[in-house]
Amino acid sequence: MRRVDGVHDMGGMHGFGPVVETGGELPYREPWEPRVFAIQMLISAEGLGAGPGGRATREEMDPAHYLAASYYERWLYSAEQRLLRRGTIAPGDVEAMVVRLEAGETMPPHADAAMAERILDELRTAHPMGPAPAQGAFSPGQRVRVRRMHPQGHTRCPRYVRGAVGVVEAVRGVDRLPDRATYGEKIQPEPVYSVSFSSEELWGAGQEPAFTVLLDLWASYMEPA
Amino acid sequence: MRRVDGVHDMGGMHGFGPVVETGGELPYREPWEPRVFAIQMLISAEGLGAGPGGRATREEMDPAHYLAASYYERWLYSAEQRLLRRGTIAPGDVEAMVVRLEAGETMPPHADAAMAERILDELRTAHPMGPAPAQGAFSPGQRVRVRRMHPQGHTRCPRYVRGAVGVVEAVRGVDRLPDRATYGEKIQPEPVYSVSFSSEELWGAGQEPAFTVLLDLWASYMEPA
Amino acid sequence: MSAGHGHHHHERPASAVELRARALEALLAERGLVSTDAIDAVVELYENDIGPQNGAAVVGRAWVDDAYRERLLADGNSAIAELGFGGAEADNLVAVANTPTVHNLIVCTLCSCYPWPLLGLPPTWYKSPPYRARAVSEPRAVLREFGVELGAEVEIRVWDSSAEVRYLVVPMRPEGTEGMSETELAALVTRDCMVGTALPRL
Amino acid sequence: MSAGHGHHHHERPASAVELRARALEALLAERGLVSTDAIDAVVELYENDIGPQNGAAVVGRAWVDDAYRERLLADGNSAIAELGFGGAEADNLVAVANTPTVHNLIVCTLCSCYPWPLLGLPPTWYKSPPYRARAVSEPRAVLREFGVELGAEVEIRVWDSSAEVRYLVVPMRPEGTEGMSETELAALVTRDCMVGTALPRL
Repeated sequence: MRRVDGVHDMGGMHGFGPVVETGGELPYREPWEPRVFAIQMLISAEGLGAGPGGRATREEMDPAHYLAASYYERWLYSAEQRLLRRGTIAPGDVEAMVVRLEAGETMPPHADAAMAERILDELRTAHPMGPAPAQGAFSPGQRVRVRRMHPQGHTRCPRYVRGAVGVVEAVRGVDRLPDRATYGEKIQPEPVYSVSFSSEELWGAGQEPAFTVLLDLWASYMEPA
Repeated sequence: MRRVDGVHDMGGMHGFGPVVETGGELPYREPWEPRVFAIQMLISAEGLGAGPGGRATREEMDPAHYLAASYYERWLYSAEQRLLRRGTIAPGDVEAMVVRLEAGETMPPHADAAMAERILDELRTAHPMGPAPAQGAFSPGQRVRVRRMHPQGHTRCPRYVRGAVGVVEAVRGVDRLPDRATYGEKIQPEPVYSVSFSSEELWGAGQEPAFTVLLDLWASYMEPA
Repeated sequence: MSAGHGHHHHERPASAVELRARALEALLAERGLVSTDAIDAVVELYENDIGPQNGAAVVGRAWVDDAYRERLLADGNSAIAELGFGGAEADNLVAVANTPTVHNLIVCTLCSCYPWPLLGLPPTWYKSPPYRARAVSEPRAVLREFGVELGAEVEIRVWDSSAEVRYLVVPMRPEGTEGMSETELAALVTRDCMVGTALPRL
Repeated sequence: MSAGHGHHHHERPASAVELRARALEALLAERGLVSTDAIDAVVELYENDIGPQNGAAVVGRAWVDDAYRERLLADGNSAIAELGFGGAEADNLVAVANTPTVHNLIVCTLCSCYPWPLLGLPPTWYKSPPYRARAVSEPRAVLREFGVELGAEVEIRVWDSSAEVRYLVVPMRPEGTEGMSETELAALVTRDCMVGTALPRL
């Protein structure tokens, strides 16, 4: 299931309705939601999961499920999948616990202050990209075309910019290409560029005055225009 | 809701799983399904609906609903919407009849042999495009680029070919541009071309040997390459 | 045969969408807007009169009659009309012929367009997201699911039915069929052969 | 404060997904794999310690201290570290300044990337399909929904957070705030101002 040019790639899609809706200003509405967020963070930090990370795992969801699920429902999905892949939990374990909870069983909390310290330390630590190289594939001011491509797995190159011509505005640093690094491949970092596109190049002349869209794109995604 | 660069535009999308599945070889599985198909045909033929046709109406479905719904469930949706738009039925009418049917009420059939004749005649009649003009915007053998665009409604130009360069193989005839004709605009027909694209142009070098994809595209969708 | 009129007795309870479909039919019938026999007529048309047997007759004829084959490839509408076929969703029929170096495959990525007068209503897989998404981006993987493996020398041509043209694949006549009649030949031509997801077999 | 441990008493029954979430937590706690207090600590971190007040402090400082503003725009990570901020999801912070002719808007079309250490966890609308789909294709229509109307002379620059860079919008200091303190100014800077979907108001 490393095939994720999926519905998560939403730039420019129609039909989803208004942005501003009642309650939408809150980060979450239910107490379980930030707890699922925390569990996903802990799965990564404590090495309890396996396979691609939470994000790539969520992108592998069935498209109808992805769209129907709430945001933290997707996180719950990825948490479970990553635990299952590593064998930390087995199929049926969650369902069995649901039954116990529904039967009224009360589960004692598990305290581990050191684990709490570790995750707080981790969340307070930045992991910056490596510094920009003196000489990279592209230079600020250069025109580039995003490759027309059809990645067979996780990618950070959205469909709506593929084939479009933009201008390099800055070099952000170097980073490993997610299309391969996500799956554990040992690869060298490559430059990441800030690239600007005119709305007319992306979408044609539209109903709004022209605007600019900027993305951070790995060198592999582009060719000279 | 004339905004339909939506999930129905599936060419190249990932994550939907296998094509071949048990039962998939049947046109339908439930007796109600072809009846909904027939009702949709009759709504059009008898002028019982209003607004864009069934296809454009289905494209306006909420994306999560579109993906979750079965094929003829989408047709049921478009049938209801078109009837509601014209006022042939009112909101709540279908729900009220559901209640009556669930209460065991038996509804007598309505016979109208002339209507049956009319729809059979209609389904047996072809409405070909107008003949190809002697001189059109493009000619067979010519290289063309599909415009990068972002239609605000129904279109027959799928996202996966926008921006791509292809070759005109044939002129199919003339037809009104669906992007406007669907909404009742009175426009002149324009040429429709068969255009071929290499898989490498569309998707980049892939895991399969190169292949060819051909679409029938209205002149408005293209510019000389 | 009218849903919504109490004629259906399922083992399982009706789903919400089935109930709703039956209610819509009952509502339109009660108001005299849609006739039950017109619905029956449409359903029976595509169940009994119109189906892949029509397309197979066209292909059978093309296999035994080179002049017909030429007319079919040059002007699909006229050629199928010779056999009495045509109508809605074959308004502009284009027949595309497989050869030793070309294999044709039909899809409709945006919808489910399909040559009803020759093939009837499309199978579920043709209308479903996996086929619509994958036929244009990985046709060999799709064909493999159908058990069709083509040599690397074969150019696959995928026809996305984006406008009002509808396509019919004319498969290659299998070897070993030299003595067969047109009717016998037509019996080898399955629906999937004419979409391009199968090859005719003896 | 642990879900899955019987501390929650809702008026309404728990949904299937809530039950499942509580079951997963209970399962991992029972096995000693994930500690309840670590979960509590993460939740409380983003509810109490980390939120838009951090970003607002950065913007407030930039409004009163031109040298800080220059450092912020030149090297976001170092500048926010001066105020004690930084961490996961601000690994590479880039601050972008609004001007009379430029308005910046932040989105993540592929996911929900967002500068947690400065703004906390993102609002639901930021993570939802409508915003992810429309911000890059019709930003003025989106801004209008938020009550923001910009003149045609303003270039909108939409930053799609496609890589590991995270963005902070530095809005323009409103007129009439000349006598205000850094703290008073920071209080004008809402979360949405720093995403680009609002403008600071007196």
